[in-house]
Amino acid sequence: MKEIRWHGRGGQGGFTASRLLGIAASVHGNKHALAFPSFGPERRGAPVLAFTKIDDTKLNDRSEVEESDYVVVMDETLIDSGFSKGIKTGATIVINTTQPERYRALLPSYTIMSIDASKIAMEILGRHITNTAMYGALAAASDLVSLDAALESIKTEMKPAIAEKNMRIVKLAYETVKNQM
Amino acid sequence: MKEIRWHGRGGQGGFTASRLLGIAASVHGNKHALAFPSFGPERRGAPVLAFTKIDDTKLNDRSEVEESDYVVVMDETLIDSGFSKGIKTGATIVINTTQPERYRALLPSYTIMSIDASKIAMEILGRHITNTAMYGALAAASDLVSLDAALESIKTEMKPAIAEKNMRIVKLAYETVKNQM
Amino acid sequence: MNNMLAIPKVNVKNMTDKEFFYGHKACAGCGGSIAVRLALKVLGERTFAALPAGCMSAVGFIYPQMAFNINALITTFPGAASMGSGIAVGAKAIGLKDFKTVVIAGDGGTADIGFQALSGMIDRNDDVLYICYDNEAYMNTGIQKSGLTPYGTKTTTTPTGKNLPGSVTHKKNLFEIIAAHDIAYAATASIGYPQDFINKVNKAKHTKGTSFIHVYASCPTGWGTPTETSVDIAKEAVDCGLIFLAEYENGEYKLNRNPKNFKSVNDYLAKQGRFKHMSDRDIEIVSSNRDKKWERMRKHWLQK
Amino acid sequence: MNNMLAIPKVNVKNMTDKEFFYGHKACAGCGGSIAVRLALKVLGERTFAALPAGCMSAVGFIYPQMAFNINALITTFPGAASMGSGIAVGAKAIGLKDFKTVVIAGDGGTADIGFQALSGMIDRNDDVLYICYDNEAYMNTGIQKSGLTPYGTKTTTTPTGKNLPGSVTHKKNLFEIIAAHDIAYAATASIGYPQDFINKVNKAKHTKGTSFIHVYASCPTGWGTPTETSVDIAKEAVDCGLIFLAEYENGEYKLNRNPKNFKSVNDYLAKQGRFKHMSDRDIEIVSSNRDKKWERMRKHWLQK
Amino acid sequence: MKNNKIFISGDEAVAVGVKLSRPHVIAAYPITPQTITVERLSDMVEAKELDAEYMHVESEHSAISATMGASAVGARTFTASSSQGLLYMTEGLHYCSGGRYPVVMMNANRSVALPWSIYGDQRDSLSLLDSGWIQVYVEDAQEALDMIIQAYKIAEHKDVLTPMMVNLDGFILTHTYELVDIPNQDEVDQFLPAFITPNKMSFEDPKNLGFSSKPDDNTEFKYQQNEAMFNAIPVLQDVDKEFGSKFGRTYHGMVEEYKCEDAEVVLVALGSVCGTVRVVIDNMRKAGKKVGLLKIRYMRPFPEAEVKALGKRVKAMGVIDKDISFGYEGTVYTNVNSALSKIDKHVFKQNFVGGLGGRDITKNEIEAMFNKLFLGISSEQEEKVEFFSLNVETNE
Amino acid sequence: MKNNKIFISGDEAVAVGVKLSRPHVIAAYPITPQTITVERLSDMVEAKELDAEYMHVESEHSAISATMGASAVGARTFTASSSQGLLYMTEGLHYCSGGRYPVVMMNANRSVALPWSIYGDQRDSLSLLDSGWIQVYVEDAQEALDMIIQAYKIAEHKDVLTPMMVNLDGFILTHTYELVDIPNQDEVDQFLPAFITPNKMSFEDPKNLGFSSKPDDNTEFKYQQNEAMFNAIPVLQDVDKEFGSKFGRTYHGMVEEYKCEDAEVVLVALGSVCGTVRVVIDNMRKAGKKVGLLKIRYMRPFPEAEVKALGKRVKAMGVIDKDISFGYEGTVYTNVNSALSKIDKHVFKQNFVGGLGGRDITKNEIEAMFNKLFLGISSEQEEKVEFFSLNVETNE
Amino acid sequence: MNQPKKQEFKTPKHIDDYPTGPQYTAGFLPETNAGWRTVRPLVDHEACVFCLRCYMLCPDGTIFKDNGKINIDMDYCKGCGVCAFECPKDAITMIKEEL
Amino acid sequence: MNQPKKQEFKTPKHIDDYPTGPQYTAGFLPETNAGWRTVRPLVDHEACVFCLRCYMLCPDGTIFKDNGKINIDMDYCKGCGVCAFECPKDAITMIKEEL
Ligand SMILES: Cc1ncc(C[n+]2csc(CCOP(=O)(O)OP(=O)(O)O)c2C)c(N)n1
Ligand SMILES: Cc1ncc(C[n+]2csc(CCOP(=O)(O)OP(=O)(O)O)c2C)c(N)n1
Ligand code: SF4
Ligand code: SF4
Ligand code: SF4
Ligand code: SF4
Repeated sequence: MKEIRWHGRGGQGGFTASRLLGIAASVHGNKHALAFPSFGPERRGAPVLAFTKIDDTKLNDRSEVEESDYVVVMDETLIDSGFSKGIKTGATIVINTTQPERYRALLPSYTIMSIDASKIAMEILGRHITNTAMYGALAAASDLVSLDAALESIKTEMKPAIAEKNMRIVKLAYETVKNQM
Repeated sequence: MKEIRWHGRGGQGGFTASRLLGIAASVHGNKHALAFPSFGPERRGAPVLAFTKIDDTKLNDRSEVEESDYVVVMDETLIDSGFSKGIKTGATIVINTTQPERYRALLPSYTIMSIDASKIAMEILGRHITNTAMYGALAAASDLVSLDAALESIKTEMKPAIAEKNMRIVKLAYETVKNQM
Repeated sequence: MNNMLAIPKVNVKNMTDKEFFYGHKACAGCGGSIAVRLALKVLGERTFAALPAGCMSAVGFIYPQMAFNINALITTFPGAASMGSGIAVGAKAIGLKDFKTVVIAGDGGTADIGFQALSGMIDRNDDVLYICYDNEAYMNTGIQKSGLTPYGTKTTTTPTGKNLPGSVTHKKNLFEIIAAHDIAYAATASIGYPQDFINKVNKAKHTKGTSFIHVYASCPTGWGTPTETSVDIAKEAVDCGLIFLAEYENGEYKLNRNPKNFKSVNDYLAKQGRFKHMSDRDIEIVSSNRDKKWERMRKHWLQK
Repeated sequence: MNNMLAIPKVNVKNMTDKEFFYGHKACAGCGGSIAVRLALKVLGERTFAALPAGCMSAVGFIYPQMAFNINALITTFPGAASMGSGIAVGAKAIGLKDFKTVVIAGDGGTADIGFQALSGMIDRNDDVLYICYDNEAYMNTGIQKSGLTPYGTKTTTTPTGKNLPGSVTHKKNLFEIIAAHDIAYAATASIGYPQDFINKVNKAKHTKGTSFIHVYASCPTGWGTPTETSVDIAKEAVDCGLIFLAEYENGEYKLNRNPKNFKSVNDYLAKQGRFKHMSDRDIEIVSSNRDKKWERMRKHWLQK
Repeated sequence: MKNNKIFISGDEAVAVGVKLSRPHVIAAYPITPQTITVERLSDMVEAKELDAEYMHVESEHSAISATMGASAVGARTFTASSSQGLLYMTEGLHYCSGGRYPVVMMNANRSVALPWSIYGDQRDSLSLLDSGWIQVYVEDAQEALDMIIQAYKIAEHKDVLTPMMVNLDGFILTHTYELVDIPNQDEVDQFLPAFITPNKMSFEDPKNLGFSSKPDDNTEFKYQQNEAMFNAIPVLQDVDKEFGSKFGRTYHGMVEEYKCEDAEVVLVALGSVCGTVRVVIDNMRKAGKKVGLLKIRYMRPFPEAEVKALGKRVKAMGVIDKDISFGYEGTVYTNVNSALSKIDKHVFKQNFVGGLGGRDITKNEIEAMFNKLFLGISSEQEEKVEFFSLNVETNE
Repeated sequence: MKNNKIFISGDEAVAVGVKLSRPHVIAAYPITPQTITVERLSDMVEAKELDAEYMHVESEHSAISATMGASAVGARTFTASSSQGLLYMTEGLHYCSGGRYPVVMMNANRSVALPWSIYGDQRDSLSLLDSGWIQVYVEDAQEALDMIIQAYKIAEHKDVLTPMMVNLDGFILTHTYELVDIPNQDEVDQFLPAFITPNKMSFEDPKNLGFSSKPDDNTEFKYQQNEAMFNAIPVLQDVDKEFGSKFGRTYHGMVEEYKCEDAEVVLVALGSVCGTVRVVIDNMRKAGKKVGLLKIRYMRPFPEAEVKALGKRVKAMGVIDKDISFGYEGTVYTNVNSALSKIDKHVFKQNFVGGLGGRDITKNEIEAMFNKLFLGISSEQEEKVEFFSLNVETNE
Repeated sequence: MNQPKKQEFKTPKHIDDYPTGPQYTAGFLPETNAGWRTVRPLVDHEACVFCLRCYMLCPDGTIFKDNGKINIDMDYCKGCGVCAFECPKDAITMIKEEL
Repeated sequence: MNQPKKQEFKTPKHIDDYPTGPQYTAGFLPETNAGWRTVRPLVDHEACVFCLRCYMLCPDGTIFKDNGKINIDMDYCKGCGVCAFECPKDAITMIKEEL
């Protein structure tokens, strides 16, 4: 089983990304997936978490995610002192930043991947909504889902009006990260 | 244990009489007593029952009265077809009537005592409230409580303003019935 | 709202001779039962009636004696309006046509514990007529003070004595509060003016959306009045000005009766056991409140 | 009621610089928190605050983070007013003097589920100030329609689409309904007019018996507005006439602002995600209802 | 101690008990058969025999809310309800116990709608066993009065701080008049200290009450609440003893055993029916039958130890339930059985569901119950739930 | 059968189940974590995918009242709630079951204030076991959807006519997204007949409903209500089978046993935690431990026969309770114990109270529970209630 | 007479004789209320002008139109006296109930 | 500054370290809200005329009077921008939050 943890702020769409990943893995990927937010009353702007679990067999275990294989950080200001708790050694962390080196120094026991999701989002959407870029980046940084599945999940979940742009974002982010690797 | 059943109409004071008897027996008579209405939503004017239980020892038994030793009927129109159910053979029935013979014929297995309580009430109270007269009559027709205890119970329960007249009623009713015996 | 002029008038001559509230166990002379009986005669057979706990349900549905000769049910005490709403909405949803839903509740069930549900129903504008028969206390449980108990009333929870004059709060402005919801139709009435009450029920019957009638209905048991005067005392309440007859419609109030002179408040109070204890000072409070109220009503409600 | 002229004025210069609602977890730019914060600054240290479930309690009392820097508690959602009553009555019974009890509740907690308790409290005239911060929906649970949600609003339970225009019911006349109870003091306010709100809280603070303030308080999250415009949008609501500033005192209404011209309703609506979908027809409904409402208010409430 | 006995009903006895306990605030809403209590309290307040604020609330939900509010500033409070009213308070009941407000309530046990019935059974309070209230059931008016006074002392004890419900069978106790000994006010004042709690708002030490707690802490608050309820066991026993030494009456704490020393067969019961069971036991004992009664006084905290101990000694146990949990059995039975499941022995059991909606439970029926239990120990019998007594044939 | 799988949450799955069941009237009041269900239903009504009346009621008491009103004229109804909302409905819950209105409700299991907590435990519905509702607990979103459809068929069955509550663990199920197979509308229409009831008002046969009944008859109505609840047992089994043959999924009726055939030690649990228990069982089985799970699906009617049968076969039983009845033990434990008290054998038992206020129940903890049970069969151990897991030391 | 009439009630013998749930035929009346009366109305048909005021105001609805005459269903009259009190022609008097 | 300040919270080690019931010290703040900000207000004290409008309207009450100057408690400012928007002198600007 793979466990993915998403760091965002209330209202930023981190949970949507966690669900997109679940859709890609299960609807378009023949795997089993669960996606859920960090349960709670967090308000817009407050730091929040979301999770995706992916496995080849039915996911019976509904206890909390304890050890993440992948961590996605939608906004680098969210990396605080308790950040590395519950991340598996050797896990991959995908961060929306232009300064990956800084985090490689800070978090030496993990593989750090970076992407300037804000820039991609501004370019394509004209708005600072980074969740699909981070999603694309994770798809590239992991072998959780294929690019095709990732794109399909956008079509499944979003209204046509916005799906197209987000597919472009996913693709661009995916390629950007693949090129890093 | 002696069980006493009171027949009245909602609002006529039958339950008060049942309590007066309980007070006389327990507070002023060194016995144990329970007094209770026929539980229920009966409206003013509807035929209702009340009960008194009297015993020398603590009255633990709280099940319904099944077999009455004494029955008091505050208004003769209350004697209907089911009336004799639950009355012990040989029990004494005290009826507010001027035609006791009629009931002696109708209810041959009981001792019928009569009193014109309405008349007494009208004379002394100027109102058609017959409960204390019937209470006095029962005291006379039974050896449940002494006349003194009966009179004391009125003092205990009623405001001085009305106690005095009701004591006169009890006394008069008591003597009227004693004279019959 | 329908064109009210087109509604056929109902009166004692032409109303159905069927009885829909019959064989009930209300006290002899119960004013509430007059209100229920007349209302149902106006509303007719295709009516669903919902009654919360209270005297009228307690005396009407004692298995196997079923005194409602139409479709009727008892609701929880706090949920009369919402259960009524459910009936109206449900009947519509299953495709029924040409029917009326009426809720009939006491003053306590309306102004106190059932008030929220009533307010919600008006807010949704569900197609229900809500009738509050007001006997000014919780009668079914033995005459306790409700929100519609007037100042100075002796009830079992507002006793009178050296220290208290009976109820120290005033009668809640139920009608105005309901009207302030901007309800389709609302009215006050009294069983002492039965034809007026019949007219208002008839109007409400033909109103789409929520309507409300607050009908003053005597309770000889709770008021300490002789059974035979039940209608008369309810009339006197109006004649002495403590109860007013009014309507609210199309966003405007209407005062149906606006007498030059009122009958004596003293006389009205003196006839009732529940007011017998009242001091002159308390009677003065009652009268002057009446006058203030009428001043305001006349100022704001009289059609100019 | 006290002599209002004798009440010392409170303003931003002379109000206490203590903060009594601090470190809370409300969304950035929350209008409700402005209302709470200002009200408590006016009421001061000797205040008991009771808040039902809703955003302000949810963000204020997360153990061990206690954002109310005075005595405060959360009440059940339906029982805010009665728990407030209990505090006021209990504090008096144990002999406390010189204190104020305030209930602070959202629009849903006030106009819907807590309405009955509020009505009962006014009826008893308990010495409590009840403040309803109105963000026009159940926000804490994620923007569902409440009784104070205006016509045409998109909420999560009044979606918009081919068949429905958002909420189809109108905003409940909360202020008028409360006033109809003949409450000691009631007022409407908006955080867009903060000094006016401060004045009204100050007046209520010095009122004996129940008082009520209905304060319009923006919610950037539920309304779809930028966080920085929270005060401005609440001002615009007043300026375009959809929200009015008024008082009820000594049995009379008073309209505090009566502008000749209103700002554009369109502009106000267009700025908010919750209204973006509105058709011209629906905007027309909103505007004409506004006009009708003002006509009535001007007719009845303007001091003559 | 001057003898001061008066002939009053259970409802009135409660009112007297409340008066003697000097609450600051009373908030209640009328409902049959509780009303007499609040009517008498109204009278006492009017007459200034009782210096309390009487709040005319508009519903039971508000009654419990108002008492919680008053308790939250340190006032002693009382409320009373029954049946529908108690159910309408449910949210508040949980809230009150979780908030650790030691409100004292009288509940007049009454059947629950639908069908409507104003008569007594115990489905109202027994269906709310999980609401965190201490629940005691009394047998007569004297016990009702005495338990109100004890209730304040128990509920307000610093190790307990948990609300308490004193349950009286509707009509059978609430409306039955009997002789009751009225304790002297001075002695009650000595017995019952002033209400002191850390759990209140004050200007000396401002507090935030009734907060939310995240998964990090919630379990601990619940653990603490459970602990407080168990703390009540020694406290209530001590209070009862102290009450006994002061007023000459004691009620044996969690349970009362009647003729259980050598009993082979016992009935377990709550409230007023215990009296009738005693009478039947006395009769059957005369005929040499070793029968006894376990009167459960407290349903929460539950007398697990006492039930287990008795279970070890007897051969059969019958439980009279004036309630039914539809789709299973009587709730008292379930609770008793759970205790019995923990002893190393099988006790033959039967559940007698009776008194529903006010149906009388007669001496003959109780005798029949005992006989069924004897049958169960002498021959193979199914452990079943029986409705006492149906007036009709069934499909069973 | 076309495969139509979508990735949705438990709340959304319920909404889809409701839509497929074609109710006439929906009345609900928002509360976390139930809201998503009613929001989706609002969307469906708006979009005319669902031809129902959606009532914006002003409270939960009104929600249940409105559904009863609609049911009383023969409409199919739905409501949903959670926690405080469910408690605020309590009076209506009893009223609804006594009135024999087969309302279907979704309850999002959530902790109960005070302290406030929006997180999941099962104290809300478990504290209302006596309210006369059929209660089923589901384990995932698929079961949630399927059980809504089954619920209408069970509740409306002529021998049952009893309301039914479908319980989903708050957040863990309500807010977790997973793949769910959506049944086809036509097939659901074939499976689920129209709602027909003798218990309604109509102009063809006018009725008086919801009356009062005197002691002469009340017991009989309660007997009948209890009988109806027991009638539900065969009905729900049949419905499940029929559902299985139509839709290819079945849930085993009253309980589901997981690897219990040869188990020595079993855990009893409800709802979502069952999944985690399965994982632990699979692991422990690999190490040769004979462990199993009894998933209780229905708490009312209670699976007494199933619990007894299993009790006879195993050596130890642990009960996971996401609730606590203060002053005793977990409610599921009490219910299970009562069943076990009726078999002629002592089973070692432990009560694991966990998940309160949303605390996680981990695989390690579950393994520890199993190990405690093994310990209990190999050595003398007290049968006790343990809070899982406290973050602090205690006085125990 | 268009009022419901007293009907015989068959006491249930078997549990299945009970209705399913608390529901029963509207207007089913196994009991009369005659036993409540201590006085009864006596109509003077000469004096009566058939204004129907008594018919309108009887709390129990027991007065009915009987071919142009007032008649009273004595099974359900409770003897409250409202009819007599309200009659503008004093055409009704209340007399003591006979045994 | 007269606002409550962040205080250290001692995590309970023993069940008795918890308060009895849900009650805790008013105004106790173990957490800051600084982490919520993505932008922060910057005050231009030259432009500021100390009208206190920002002080009055800050939803979080973080602006305080500091010897005749405006100051902001950055532990609790959430960066909503109300102060900047409402300032009649445009004396406050919102700038991107630094790491
Ligand atoms: C929740 C709840 N609380 C209390 C009651 C008890 N109760 C039943 S009827 C009633 C009084 C009804 O008073 P009102 O509504 O004024 O009607 P009336 O009896 O005067 O006709 C009360 C208090 C109840 N049935 N349910
Ligand atoms: C009895 C009950 N029902 C529902 C809820 C869930 N609930 C908590 S807060 C809330 C919404 C509050 O809305 P509002 O009163 O408008 O305040 P806001 O959240 O907008 O500040 C709801 C529905 C509850 N706590 N209790
Ligand atoms: S108590 Fe009053 S309202 Fe109730 S039935 Fe009797 S007269 Fe009518
Ligand atoms: S949702 Fe709205 S009302 Fe609630 S805290 Fe956020 S901004 Fe304030
Ligand atoms: S006495 Fe009363 S009940 Fe009888 S007919 Fe006249 S009004 Fe009707
Ligand atoms: S609003 Fe602007 S000018 Fe006024 S005090 Fe604040 S920063 Fe200064």
